[in-house]
Amino acid sequence: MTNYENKIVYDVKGLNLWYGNDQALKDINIKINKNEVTAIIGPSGCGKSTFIKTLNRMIENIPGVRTTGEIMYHGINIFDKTMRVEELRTRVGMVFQKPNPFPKSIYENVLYGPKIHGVKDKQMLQEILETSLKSAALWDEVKDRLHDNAYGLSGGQQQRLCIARALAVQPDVILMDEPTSALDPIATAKIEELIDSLKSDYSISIVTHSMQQAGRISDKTAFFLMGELVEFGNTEMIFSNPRDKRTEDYITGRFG
Amino acid sequence: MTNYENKIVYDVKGLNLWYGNDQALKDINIKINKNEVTAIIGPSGCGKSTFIKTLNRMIENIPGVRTTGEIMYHGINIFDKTMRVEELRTRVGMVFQKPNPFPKSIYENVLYGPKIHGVKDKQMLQEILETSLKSAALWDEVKDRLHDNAYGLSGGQQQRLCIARALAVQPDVILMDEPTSALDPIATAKIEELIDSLKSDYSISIVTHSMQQAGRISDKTAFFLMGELVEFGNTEMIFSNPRDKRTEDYITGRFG
Amino acid sequence: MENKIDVRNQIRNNIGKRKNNVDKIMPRFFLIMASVSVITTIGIVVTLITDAYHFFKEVSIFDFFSTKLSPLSANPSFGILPLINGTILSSLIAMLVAIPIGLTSAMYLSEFSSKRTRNFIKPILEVLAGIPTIVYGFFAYSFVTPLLMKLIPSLEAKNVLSPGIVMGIMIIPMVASLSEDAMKSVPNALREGAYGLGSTKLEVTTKVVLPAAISGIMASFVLAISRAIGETMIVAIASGSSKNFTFDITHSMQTMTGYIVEFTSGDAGSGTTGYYSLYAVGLLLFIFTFIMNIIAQYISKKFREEY
Amino acid sequence: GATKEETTEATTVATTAQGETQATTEAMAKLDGQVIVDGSGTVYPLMAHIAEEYMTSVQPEVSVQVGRAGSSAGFKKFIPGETDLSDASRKIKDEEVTQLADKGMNMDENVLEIKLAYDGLTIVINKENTWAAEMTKDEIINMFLSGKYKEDDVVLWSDIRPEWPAEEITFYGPNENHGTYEFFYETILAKEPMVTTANLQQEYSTLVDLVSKDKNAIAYFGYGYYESNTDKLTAVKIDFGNGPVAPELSTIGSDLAYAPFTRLVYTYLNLDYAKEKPQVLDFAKYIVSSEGAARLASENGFAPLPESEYKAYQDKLNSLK
Amino acid sequence: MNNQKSQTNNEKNERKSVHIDQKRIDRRILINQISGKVFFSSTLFALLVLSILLYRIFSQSIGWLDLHFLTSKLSIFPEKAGIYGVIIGSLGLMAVVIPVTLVLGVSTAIYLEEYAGKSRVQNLIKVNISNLASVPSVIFGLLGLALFGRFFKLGSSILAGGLTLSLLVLPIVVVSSQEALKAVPGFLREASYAMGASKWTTIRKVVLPVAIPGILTGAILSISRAIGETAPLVVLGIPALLLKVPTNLMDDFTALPIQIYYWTLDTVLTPEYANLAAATIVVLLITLFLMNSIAIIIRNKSQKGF
Amino acid sequence: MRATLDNELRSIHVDIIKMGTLIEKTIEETITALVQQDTVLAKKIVEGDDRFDEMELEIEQQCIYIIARQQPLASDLRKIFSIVKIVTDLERIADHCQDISKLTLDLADKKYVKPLIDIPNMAKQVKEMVKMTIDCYIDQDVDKSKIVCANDDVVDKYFYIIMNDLELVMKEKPEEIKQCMDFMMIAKYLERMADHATNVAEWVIYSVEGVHFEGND
Amino acid sequence: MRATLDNELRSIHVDIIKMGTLIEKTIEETITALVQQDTVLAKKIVEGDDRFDEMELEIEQQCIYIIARQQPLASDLRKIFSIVKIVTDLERIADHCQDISKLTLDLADKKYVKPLIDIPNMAKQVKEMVKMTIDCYIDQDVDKSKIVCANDDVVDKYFYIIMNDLELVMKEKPEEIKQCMDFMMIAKYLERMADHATNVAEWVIYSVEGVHFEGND
Ligand SMILES: Nc1ncnc2c1ncn2[C@@H]1O[C@H](COP(=O)(O)OP(=O)(O)OP(=O)(O)O)[C@@H](O)[C@H]1O
Ligand SMILES: Nc1ncnc2c1ncn2[C@@H]1O[C@H](COP(=O)(O)OP(=O)(O)OP(=O)(O)O)[C@@H](O)[C@H]1O
Ligand SMILES: [Mg+2]
Ligand SMILES: [Mg+2]
Ligand SMILES: O=P([O-])([O-])[O-]
Repeated sequence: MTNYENKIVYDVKGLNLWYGNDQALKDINIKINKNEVTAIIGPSGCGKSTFIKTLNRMIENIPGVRTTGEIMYHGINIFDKTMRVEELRTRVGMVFQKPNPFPKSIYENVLYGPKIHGVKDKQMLQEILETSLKSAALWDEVKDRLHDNAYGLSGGQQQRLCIARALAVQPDVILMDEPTSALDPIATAKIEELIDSLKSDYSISIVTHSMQQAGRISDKTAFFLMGELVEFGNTEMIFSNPRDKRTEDYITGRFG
Repeated sequence: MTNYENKIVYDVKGLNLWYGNDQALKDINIKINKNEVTAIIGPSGCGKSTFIKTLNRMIENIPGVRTTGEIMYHGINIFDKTMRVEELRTRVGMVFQKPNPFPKSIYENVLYGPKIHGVKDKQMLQEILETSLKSAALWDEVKDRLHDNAYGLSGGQQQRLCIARALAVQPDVILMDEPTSALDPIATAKIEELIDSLKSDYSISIVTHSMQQAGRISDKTAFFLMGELVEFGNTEMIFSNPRDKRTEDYITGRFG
Repeated sequence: MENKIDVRNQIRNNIGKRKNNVDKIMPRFFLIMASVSVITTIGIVVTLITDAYHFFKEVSIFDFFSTKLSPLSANPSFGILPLINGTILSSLIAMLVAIPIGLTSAMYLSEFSSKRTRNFIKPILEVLAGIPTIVYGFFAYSFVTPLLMKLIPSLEAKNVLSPGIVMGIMIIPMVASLSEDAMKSVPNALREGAYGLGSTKLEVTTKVVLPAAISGIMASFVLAISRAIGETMIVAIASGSSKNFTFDITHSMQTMTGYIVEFTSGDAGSGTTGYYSLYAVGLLLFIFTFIMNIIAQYISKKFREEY
Repeated sequence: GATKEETTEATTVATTAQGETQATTEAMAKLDGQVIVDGSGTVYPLMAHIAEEYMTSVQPEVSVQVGRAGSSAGFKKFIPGETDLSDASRKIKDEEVTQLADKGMNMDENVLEIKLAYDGLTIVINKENTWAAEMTKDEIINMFLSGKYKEDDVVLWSDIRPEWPAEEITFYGPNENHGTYEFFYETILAKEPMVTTANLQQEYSTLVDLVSKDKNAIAYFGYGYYESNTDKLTAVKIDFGNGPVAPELSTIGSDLAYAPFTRLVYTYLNLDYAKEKPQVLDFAKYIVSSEGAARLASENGFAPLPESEYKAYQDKLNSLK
Repeated sequence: MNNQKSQTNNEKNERKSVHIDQKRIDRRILINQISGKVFFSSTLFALLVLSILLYRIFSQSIGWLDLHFLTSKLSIFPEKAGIYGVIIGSLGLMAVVIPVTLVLGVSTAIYLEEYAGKSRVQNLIKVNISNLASVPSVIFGLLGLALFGRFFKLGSSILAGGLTLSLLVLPIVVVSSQEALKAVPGFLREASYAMGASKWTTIRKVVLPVAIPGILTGAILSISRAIGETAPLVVLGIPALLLKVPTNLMDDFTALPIQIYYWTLDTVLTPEYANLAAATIVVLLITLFLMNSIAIIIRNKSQKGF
Repeated sequence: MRATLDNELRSIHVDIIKMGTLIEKTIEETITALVQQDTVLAKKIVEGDDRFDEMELEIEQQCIYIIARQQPLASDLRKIFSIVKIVTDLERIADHCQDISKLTLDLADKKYVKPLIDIPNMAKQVKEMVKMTIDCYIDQDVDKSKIVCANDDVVDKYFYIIMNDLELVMKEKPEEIKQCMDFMMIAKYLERMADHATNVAEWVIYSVEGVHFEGND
Repeated sequence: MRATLDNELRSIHVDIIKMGTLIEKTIEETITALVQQDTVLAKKIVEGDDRFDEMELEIEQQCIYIIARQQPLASDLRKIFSIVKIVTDLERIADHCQDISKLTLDLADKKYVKPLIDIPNMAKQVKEMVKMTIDCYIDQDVDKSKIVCANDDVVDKYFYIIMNDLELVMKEKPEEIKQCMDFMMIAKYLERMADHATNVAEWVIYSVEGVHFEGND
């Protein structure tokens, strides 16, 4: 935690990952910066989800996964014995492909994290609720029906609720795995704007199938191919003038 | 049937459609031409699927649907008593959002249509099989495993198989409802190319959520909004210089 | 931002302090609970085998699989074939009733009926499925048999036909419901695909839905057979206890389950060969249904089509 | 069997009788606990009736539960001590006595045989059967004997008397589970094998049904089952040599006209339990009291024993404590 | 229309295509209509049987099913007889079955769905349960007789009967609870883990609340199965006449289905018993109907569109 | 909706306006330098031209990035496309200022054959046009743009007047031919600047209306 | 993969080459008309300029359509962007041919003060440059493009020589001042054409390499 104030949030060094005998990530080296949106793109099965799930060790829920290498999170290797997954995951929020609110009220959804982690003070909870929903640009739409079931919300609102839920435990980083692929274009646009506005407070890593989306919202883009990190750099450069032929081919849709 | 040789395949005149009491299509007037790809775009719930399903009366499978107006198909109103849906649907093929091959062999899938229509001649079946699969640009990939289950194919191959299945009964028109929304970008590209190559023989109407896709593959684009046909014209024009403010707003992502 | 740091720290402190004892205890508790079912099976097998062992000490397998069954006569004989015969015949009749009606009902409900009709009929089927077998037994004995006797004068008051039919009726909801579930779980996309090619409803049903749901349907048949084999009260009440080896379904016959009930509620004092025969028959019945179950599972696995 | 009026009558009798009971038996302590009775299905209606009277009128807190597993089955529970009383429609067999002895229980010392009543083994035929309403004892025995008329035991009525229809007789009867079977087989048929075509059933209801629906049926069972179904069945009058005798309460008895087909029904009391559990003893006393079997036998299709026999049991039981 | 069509046909045939045969289409449509009617009538058959059954039983029970019948003890005299003790017996059984099956069943289901991986032992439990579900109820009766009746010397008490029935319906509860747990989408679990929740917290706070309606539905249905079970109780040796109303779990008892059975058998001695049996059946059916309704209501109320 | 795109478009918009304003100022200065033979100013202008090149590059790059990242369509796309075109014209205008200023430096040590009247007037006209064009762009004003296009004729007229003037001067004062040649070029540059301004105006029309204005070229 | 995009790109590519070739031919003709004082040819050139405007518009429109419909990225996008820029330069080159031909018409009735040597040479050089540029574009040849950029200096040198020549002529023959002024403009136009050719070459470099070539401007 020594270099907490540093710009680098994640420093991934020589990360390899196997599912059983199949290697899904090969010697990944990447640095993820504070207050930046890092897009992760690549063809299906290239390891995008695997990579992002490794960052908060959600990957451990899959049996037979083995890793080597280091993922330094604020200077501490997340694979260290001293690092507890529960703690890591409160620091590193995650938003999934399909909006996955709990079938509870909006209120309960947002406060799930704080509650399971022992926040009991009513007023504090109320504050968390409000700030989280406001940060997720959802407050105005739901403030009059906080106790309605979350499934009454539209897909886009649900996804923003999931973001609010992740924000409620005040993470440093938010990981998103194709957060808009189940949404219509309008809801997608809203989420993209939200991501843009969140980056002043959080580091965001987002997996996306849509290069257009990566282009629109990210500062940095990482291109994965068959488990390798082929190119990583400023999004404008990756999209207008990638250095690697494979990136170029993928970007221009001439892949495969 | 007077203007059968005409370029116009479908001439929709004043079509209204209600689900129970909710009007889903309002006074739609549109002409669909031979050998053209007509894209149907619009925000979620605007009636795209409803419209396309009306063209082969698949909409009738939903209870409580009521229509007024005419859909002239080669000069015959498809709502006429004399028009039997089984026949209409043989002439107007349909491809769906998610690839939906039957859980049978590739062979059985393609020949399902011809077989229910009483084609028994082995050699003819073989020919239909081959031409359909070739037209669907799938022959080379599957010719050595025609009797394997269709579910062994990848998503994109499955979708092309569904196209081959539709082609096997030699329709005039192929309706597609978001045929690539379940596919990855590479498979999508393949299908788009296929659509492009099919238009020399068929009229194709395609619903798509992706304006980019509409842009890439269509000759004409129809923009629906809340059950209305707001604008219909050449794709280039719609995308670079739409006439209607609402189209413009939708196209530029400033809708709603 | 004040508050932000506050929450952050509070949450992180709380995590740091927490011990995960409950998380360690719960799985063990659940494992112990789960093992009860295994113990039950072991209990069944041990119960059946130990007593069946006594039986087979007295009676050779050869005699066991013979047609003469008179367990209590002065010269008892324990040929089980009459029971197997009765079991198979009654199950067969049940299946002849249940499969066609159940399957066609399933096809109707899943593919042909309107939603309203389905919502009306499906619960009724569920009610039918929930009626205790003793009620069916009563029904078979007090209504179906007299009715059948009018149609078939030679029918005996206790016979296999009537309970067979009633068992079939009892199983209809099971076949219909399971098959309907299997058919309903065939994705709509497949139906749409077939309709889109100009198929009629019947073609969609028979050419697409049925083949796609065949594993579920077959499994429902096998489970139904298994249920018929294990069914007790209907046959106990309505098929009598004649131990003759005959194929005449108008006659009274005894099934394996009927035998068990007769013996436990009858002469099942412990210790005699007759008493032990009960367990031998029980064991056989257990094996029968076990095999059926294995078959059902095999079918569902083997024919499972992924969509 | 009781039609509605009869039962009501019986109930009133029972209630009026209550006063007498209390008069004769000196005011006794309230008892509770269980009495477990199992055994003969033939005896069941009688025993159940006695038990119900006992529980409603004498000791409401005592729970007498009456099973009906069958005579042999009853003994198989009685011998290991699972039951207090075991009803039987036949006398205990030597093997069973031996088995009891193995458990350290000897007749009279540890087990008391109580004769409850007489039952007339009744031969019944279908109502439509007009020809066979009267038969001789030998005719009946012969027709049931295996191989007597036909190798394959397909016996025709005309085999018995040529003027009777040439239709196959269908034989029914309770199965080996029942004391009734044993009595018929061992005593009447003298252990000669029965026709193999006989359809032996566990349930009497089945038999009644079968016979009532089958014109050519003939069956044997206890008088009670006939008495409840006189509308469905015809009881064969049997000529034991002195002209046909119908089974009736007035002809059933060890020295009455129907005597050859008359048998005793019993209940066996575990004396050890009777000593340990006052309610068992008390119930046993009630059985043999004037309110018990003596009064209720006839209501259930049995003929009561002479008063003196019951009295002997009363004395015996009273002497226990 | 027809010559217009042949025009189309010609055009198509040039493209070497599927010939649309008018007669064939007509025939297909006709066959389709006929089979629809046939399938419908076969569905009606089930309804018909049900209505006959209900009509028979209800009409037979008329005049017998009254307050007296529900509040009186058993008797061998039809007009005196009531099923108060029988109902209590059945309730007593439920008092055993409900807690035992719920605890065992839900725990087992949680273990299998949430904790068990793919090891052999766990697979064994899974296979075992599905097999157990198809074991005939008489066999459970034999087990209950040997285990609870004889080994634990519970005789034919409510406890013995209840435990036997519990084991009998356990697989159903397990399977239906498993289904309910399975129906909890994986993404909810993921969501919870991603918030830093531990496994048990996730199960308790997310999985169970979602699964409970499904679990309850399954439990109610299996309990109603237990209420109607006869064979295992017959095997356990339930007395045919028991006037005393059971007061604790160690008492002997009779239950609704058993009473129906005995009365059915005894119609030979007392024809009115058939009416008593019918009246008892009505009571049993109404009970079951209510329970099923509750289950359906729970199920419908809880349908969540994930 | 589309906040990032709007932001980025706005940012380019501002850049264009900045560039336009700077060019206006440069034209002003160019005239001043020319008229007052202010070599310092002229030199500054010549040296400052790199800024416009950079600005052009920068704006073009931004446009490419926007297209790559935001996939603009319809009016957005037309706007960006117009900007891509406009920026070239603006850069050319700036270029011509540099060209004029280079000539100013060449002429620095010479006395002008006669006081400059028409050229500064023409220059003023051109400056007006450029300014109007920028306004058109800022307001996306189609009507004004059409006026700008018409104004081009005025500049052309000036050009011919100046040419004739110069021809006369050269004939009269052969020794001043060199100087006149420079003024000719200056006039030509001014004329080109007006052309470019017209182009800009045309692109504004295209951007707004989606069709090309059939004005004069 | 991306067959439609490739087809459409190819179609634009062909259009550009057509346009380029036509321009080469037009330059050739412009020189011929000028040298041989062929008014018919000159007139044809002046009138034919509309074709280039149309071509430019057409290509631009196609580029917009491609961007709108195909969302090109990376090299595709750079290619289209370059084309958008290149087409402007080509059109300007054609414009200047028209300008020169107009002057040719003006000069038609006059005898040239002296035989044209440098101007045709310069023109030839410009034509070469344009031709080379088109080749560069066709081959997407970076190295050749750099040579083109360097060649611009040669043309500039011609320009200064011609200017000096003309100055002398004007001084000697004041009556021919008008004619010389026209030749000056012609030279200027040729010089601008070379500049435009250089621009095209620079855009080819950008298209291929993604970075702007720091040549001379
Ligand atoms: N649970 C698993 N077990 C084994 N292999 C897996 C598992 N999950 C993923 N893989 C394999 O690891 C590789 C990377 O998968 P991953 O899901 O990370 O790809 P992805 O880039 O997210 O693809 P998509 O875009 O389709 O989501 C793939 O080859 C996949 O087959
Ligand atoms: N089965 C139905 N019953 C009632 N209303 C329906 C039904 N299907 C669709 N609608 C309504 O009709 C309108 C049009 O629906 P439709 O599915 O055609 O939209 P769409 O444009 O295809 O949307 P999407 O892009 O989400 O597929 C919507 O408002 C929808 O709610
Ligand atoms: Mg993924
Ligand atoms: Mg749709
Ligand atoms: O039931 P039984 O009296 O015949 O033993």
